[in-house]
Amino acid sequence: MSEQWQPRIVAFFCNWCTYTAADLAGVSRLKYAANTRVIRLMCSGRVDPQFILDALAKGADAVLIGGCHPFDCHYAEGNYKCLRRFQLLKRMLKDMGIEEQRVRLEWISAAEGEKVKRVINEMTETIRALGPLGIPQKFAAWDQEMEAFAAHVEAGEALKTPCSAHAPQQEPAHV
Amino acid sequence: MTTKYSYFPGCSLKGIGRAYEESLLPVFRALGCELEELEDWNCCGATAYMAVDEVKACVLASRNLAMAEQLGHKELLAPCSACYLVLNKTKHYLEDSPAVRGVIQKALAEVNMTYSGQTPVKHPLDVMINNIGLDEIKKRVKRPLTGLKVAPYYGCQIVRPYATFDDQHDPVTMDRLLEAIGCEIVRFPLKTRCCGASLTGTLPEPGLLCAKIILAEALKRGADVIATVCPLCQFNLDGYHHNIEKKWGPHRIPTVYFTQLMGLAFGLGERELGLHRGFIPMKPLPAPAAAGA
Amino acid sequence: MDKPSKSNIRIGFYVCHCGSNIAAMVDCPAVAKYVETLPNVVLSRDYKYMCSDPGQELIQKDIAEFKLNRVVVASCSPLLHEHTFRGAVEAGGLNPFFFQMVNIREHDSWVHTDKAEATAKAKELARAAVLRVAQHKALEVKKVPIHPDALVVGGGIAGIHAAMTLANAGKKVFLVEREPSIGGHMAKFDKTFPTLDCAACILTPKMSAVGTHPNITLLSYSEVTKLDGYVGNYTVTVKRKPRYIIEDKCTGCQDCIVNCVYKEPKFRDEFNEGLGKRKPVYIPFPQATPQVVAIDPKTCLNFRNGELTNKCKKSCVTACGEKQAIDFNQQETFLDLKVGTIIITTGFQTFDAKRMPQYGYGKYPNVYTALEIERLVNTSGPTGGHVVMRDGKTEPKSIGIIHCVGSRDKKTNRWCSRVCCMYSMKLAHLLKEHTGAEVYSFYIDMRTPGKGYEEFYDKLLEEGVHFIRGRVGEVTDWAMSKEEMEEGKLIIRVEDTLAGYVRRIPFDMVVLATGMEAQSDAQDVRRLFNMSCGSEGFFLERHPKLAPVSTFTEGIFIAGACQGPRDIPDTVAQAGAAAAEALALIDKGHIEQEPNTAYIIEEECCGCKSCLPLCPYTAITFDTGKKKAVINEALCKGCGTCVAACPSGSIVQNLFDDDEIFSEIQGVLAHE
Amino acid sequence: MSKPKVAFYWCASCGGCEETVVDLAEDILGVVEKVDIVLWPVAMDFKYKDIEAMPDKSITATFLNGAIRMTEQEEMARLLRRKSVYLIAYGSCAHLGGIPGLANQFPREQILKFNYEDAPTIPKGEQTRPLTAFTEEGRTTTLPALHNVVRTLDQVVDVDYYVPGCPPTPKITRAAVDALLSGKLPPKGSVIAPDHALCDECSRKDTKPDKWDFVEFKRPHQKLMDEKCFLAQGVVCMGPATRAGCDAVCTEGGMPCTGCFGPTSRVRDQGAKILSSLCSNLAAKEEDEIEATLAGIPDPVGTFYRYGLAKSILRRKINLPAKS
Repeated sequence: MSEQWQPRIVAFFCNWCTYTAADLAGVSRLKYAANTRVIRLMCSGRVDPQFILDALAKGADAVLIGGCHPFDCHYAEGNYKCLRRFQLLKRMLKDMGIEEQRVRLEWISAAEGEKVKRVINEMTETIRALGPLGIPQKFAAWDQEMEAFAAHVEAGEALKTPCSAHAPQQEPAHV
Repeated sequence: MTTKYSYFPGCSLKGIGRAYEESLLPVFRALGCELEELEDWNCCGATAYMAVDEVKACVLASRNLAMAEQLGHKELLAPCSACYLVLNKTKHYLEDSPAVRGVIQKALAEVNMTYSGQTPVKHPLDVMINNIGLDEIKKRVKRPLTGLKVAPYYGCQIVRPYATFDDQHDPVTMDRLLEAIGCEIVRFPLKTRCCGASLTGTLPEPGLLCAKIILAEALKRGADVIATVCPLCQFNLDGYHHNIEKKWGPHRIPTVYFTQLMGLAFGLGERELGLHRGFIPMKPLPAPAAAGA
Repeated sequence: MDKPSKSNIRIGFYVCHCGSNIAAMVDCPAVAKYVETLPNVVLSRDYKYMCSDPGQELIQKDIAEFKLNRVVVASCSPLLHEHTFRGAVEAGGLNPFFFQMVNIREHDSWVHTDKAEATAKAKELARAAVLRVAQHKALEVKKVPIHPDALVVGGGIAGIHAAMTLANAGKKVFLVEREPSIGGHMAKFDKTFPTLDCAACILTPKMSAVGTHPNITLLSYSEVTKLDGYVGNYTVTVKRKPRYIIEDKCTGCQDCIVNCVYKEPKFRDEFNEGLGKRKPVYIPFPQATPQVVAIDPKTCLNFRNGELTNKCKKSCVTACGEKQAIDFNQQETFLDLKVGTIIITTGFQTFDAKRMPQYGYGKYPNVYTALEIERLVNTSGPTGGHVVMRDGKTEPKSIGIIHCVGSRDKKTNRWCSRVCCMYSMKLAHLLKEHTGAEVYSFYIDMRTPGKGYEEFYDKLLEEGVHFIRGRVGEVTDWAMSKEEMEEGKLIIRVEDTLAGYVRRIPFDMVVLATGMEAQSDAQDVRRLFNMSCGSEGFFLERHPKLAPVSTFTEGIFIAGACQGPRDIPDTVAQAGAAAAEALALIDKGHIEQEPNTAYIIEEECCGCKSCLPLCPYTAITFDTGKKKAVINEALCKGCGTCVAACPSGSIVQNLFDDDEIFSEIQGVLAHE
Repeated sequence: MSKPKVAFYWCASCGGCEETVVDLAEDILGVVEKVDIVLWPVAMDFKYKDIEAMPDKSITATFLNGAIRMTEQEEMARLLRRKSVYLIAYGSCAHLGGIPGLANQFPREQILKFNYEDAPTIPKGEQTRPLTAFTEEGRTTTLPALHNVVRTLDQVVDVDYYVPGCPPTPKITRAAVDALLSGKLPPKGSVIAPDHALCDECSRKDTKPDKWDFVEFKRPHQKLMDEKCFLAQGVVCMGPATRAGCDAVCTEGGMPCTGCFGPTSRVRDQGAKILSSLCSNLAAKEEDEIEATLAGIPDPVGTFYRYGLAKSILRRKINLPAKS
């Protein structure tokens, strides 16, 4: 694609509130950035931290979770469970070198179509400013050192030449 | 324990409204607050500037805001209604309009200044009611102004278009404040009606009519004095009696700053509070109820 | 790209144009063409209206012809048409859950402005569904029997009508009302627009019918405090507040009221909006249903601060005599009801006029709210229908009615309350009729859509009511000049936008046409019944057009002004609709439950108990013999919280299992 | 019929896995009788060229332990893969990256700099980096180079089976060998251990409460622990998220499980799952209270991915800090 880079945001929306709010935004013909892909779950409590990691690892630049406001969970307290996991996950992601703006949890009720628009627009802008996360590309870049080395082995010269000849490249500077 | 506020006097408080500053400073001192005047403040941007070029007016205001932020106290006090409004309006524009924000940031950058939007601009009424509290104020009262009938007059700019600390149509903070120092508040429906503003200087006839309406209604409702928060209101209501009398007969009622009344209640002297500067003098206060000794 | 199709999965994909709703912003043929290249897709079509009969038949025909075993439809929100398409897939001979829906209307074409971006998004969402549907399993819909009894919450005209409809169809109904009598706002009205029927004449027969209907259990002075269970099987806890009268023993003779130690009524009469007085023992209004008195512990001498003190002579008890209907020791009691369906008709409250201080309500005595005027013109009202001002004697000679008080205003309520124009005109007519005063009506726009409504407006114009178009700036007692006869009057300042200048008009009486807003405790009620509220605070319907009386909780319906401002005819129509929806459920005998429940794979569970406390429905228990957790699928509501939390991945949620969701993630992200 | 040929090799590991083979004790004799050991550098002397000379697929099974950290390890892994019918990732490091995998939180340069220059044990003035090649008398000796990323065996070559554990217990090793010798092999890619979590075989299981409501977390050294379930005492135990099969040796010995057997087959990311489980069961509902409780887990990566970082979904710190 020759155009400007577009952030890719995967969103997990609770069926009862945020998903419905996004429907409302549609019915109200609100306009917002086209960067979010929504995956519908029955409750923000269903958001397994694995989903968030998996989405990031598969190329999402950010993940948005939309749940019901405190006290308003359709299933009593699923949103609290989501919040607790989210808080530790956020810290862990920071330790893993992922900016905290890349995961966001918002309480959006079924009536808040406007908020869906605002949050998605805000997040798109934030991530656009932050730039790509690009984990799949990083995986590929990391594994280049192996491919380069495998080529040496294929040529049958790996252990016969000084290691400097087949030493892995210094890592490209990280952003 | 003193609380420090940044203080933006604006031109009025150094000129026609100097009685406001003269009463404001000692009253705040008595309440344990220190006002630190911005060094090298400039025009707030009101009136002429605002009328000709709003963005330039905001640039002027933002320089003051930037200085206040640099000074580092939590809040900036702007007693003059015009200053209060322009400074707040600028803050709103900074938050809401990326275009204006861009111009302002560029202008500030040229003089190596920045403003992040942190320091809120507060009106003395807001600070007294919401930061200091009526209980504290009551404690400082040495001479309650019992029996003094006051018409509370707020003018337009501290409640319009933004009504951050009081009701837009029926503000009551000054009522509560003056009640706390013993005054009797007359019900005054013209609290926020126009005082004539700068019309008195350019189109005197409608301007004076505005002032006269307020004076007449205050007299009709039996007020001894009109209390105001705005230098321009005070000027219009107090300064044109002569012209008003020529046209509509005498409408003699003093118009004073609420801080002057507070000063009196705190036991400060009339001269000290700039009360001698008004054209219509206040009548002597009703004799204080004979205290114990 | 080579199409790997190692499996025997055969997916049919359909993208809907929805007329131009989708097609205008998403290149549907391009989406269909792209999806054709995805794994396991054997057929990919675009079609004008997928939800239409031909659209559904197309799916069925293709299933047979192309041996499809999975179907994906990209169209509108699944909340709207998932059922429709599942039905079509089932009719085609497949398990209905071999279906996945893609929302490219509400979440795409309607909210984006760049066709290339919207099309790209549609492709990615479609790819996610295609990958997901390959993981789908056949599931069975569970049928749960429905308890035939119904509950109606709120005894206004909506609740009364809904309860009567259900009861007349032979269903047992519990009607819960928190006030001592049913009737709601309508009972306070004098006449109804535009026909000017007497409100009491049309309402009170319905009220007494409710009171005597063998199928209706009326629980007045009661509130719902707890809701358990699920559609078809709700358990409702109702708090019965002590009215200090044994309902069954009270005959409504009112001897107790006559003999109360307070010889004259002394306390604020709620029913008359405080314009009248009542005694501590009272009946709210003559036609109250049930015809049972109530004792207000806040004003009764026998109580202090609501506590029984026995300081009174108890003349009421003496007067009641052998009937022994008075019981000062009555306590709150709680009642558990089993019902299958619930209709919420909790109504509205009027805007508090004090929130607009510029209109002087509460400051100037002769500024009234419309509801006060309803009582004032009412023959059974506090003045017997004699319109006098607060001094109790002077008749107003001039009256100004201000429309849109609290309505259509960013600072208060943004919405139009729909009824104020009409009721303001009704009151203008009645006030003119009662007093002969000059009546002015200040409006922004005159809104009269309804049968006979515009004609009513014409009639008022002929009657000589003055209509001034302009939003009133203020009501003041500040008189500008003696010449204008302003002294001692209330002056309305308004910009007359048709004449083009600002006017000051003096009045004796000002009436504020306050708008309608959600009840102040609507949020509590919403939580209690697991509903949603719109941003304006009214209960949210499932769909504004297609499911206007349903909520997001199955088996709970809403009707009347609790859902939004509306007049009596619309309220009654809606109450009938809600009753019909409930009847449809009850008569079906069972409901089909979405099979999105979770289950634990026994041999995989290690018994760590992490999931046990997470279930709000106590659906997860610990089998102490096997030392493993078990999910009772009948209790599970399918939130999936335990699934996400199971540390060994041993809980599976039907319809939302890990593989399905991971495929969806893969699908929205896989690069082309 | 000749005896099946078996190879043992170690890569980035501590040597503990080799100990386990020895720990089979008298059983090892039985094993040795039934097989030909063709490579076992820790115990016997074989040369690289001997292996290279063998025909492809001539080794029945290679048990390879250790993560792949260096070029030499990678080359051996590739060579043994070629020569073996079954390649078995033996122990946590080969299976999940193990403790060496934690190095994936740092750039290679930072690790080298610390170890050879900044470590407090290195006297000032004696900082030196190992040469990668050394020539003397016309002969060049080379050292293998360090990769930037620590990898599991299966991130480098195709792996047939996994024997988990740090180290694998004798019991689980014997089970793997028996399966191999008997030919009763599970499907390719299997982890040769039960597919449920550890709690099932932990003797503390019965002391689990029905409700957790965690209000604080303590690390093992911060608390005197009794015989109850560690989680019930607020100490993070990876047991619920870790495969069983070790006979709960750690929890029996008074230490909480640290997760060396890795997750069950149904879990893609062991750390995310235990995080989800623990956090879901906090008592707090307000953000700051939640934060306060979670402060008891100061290093979630080190706690939840002690063995599994290289195998986790993210594999490695994504945006490594710029060189300091």
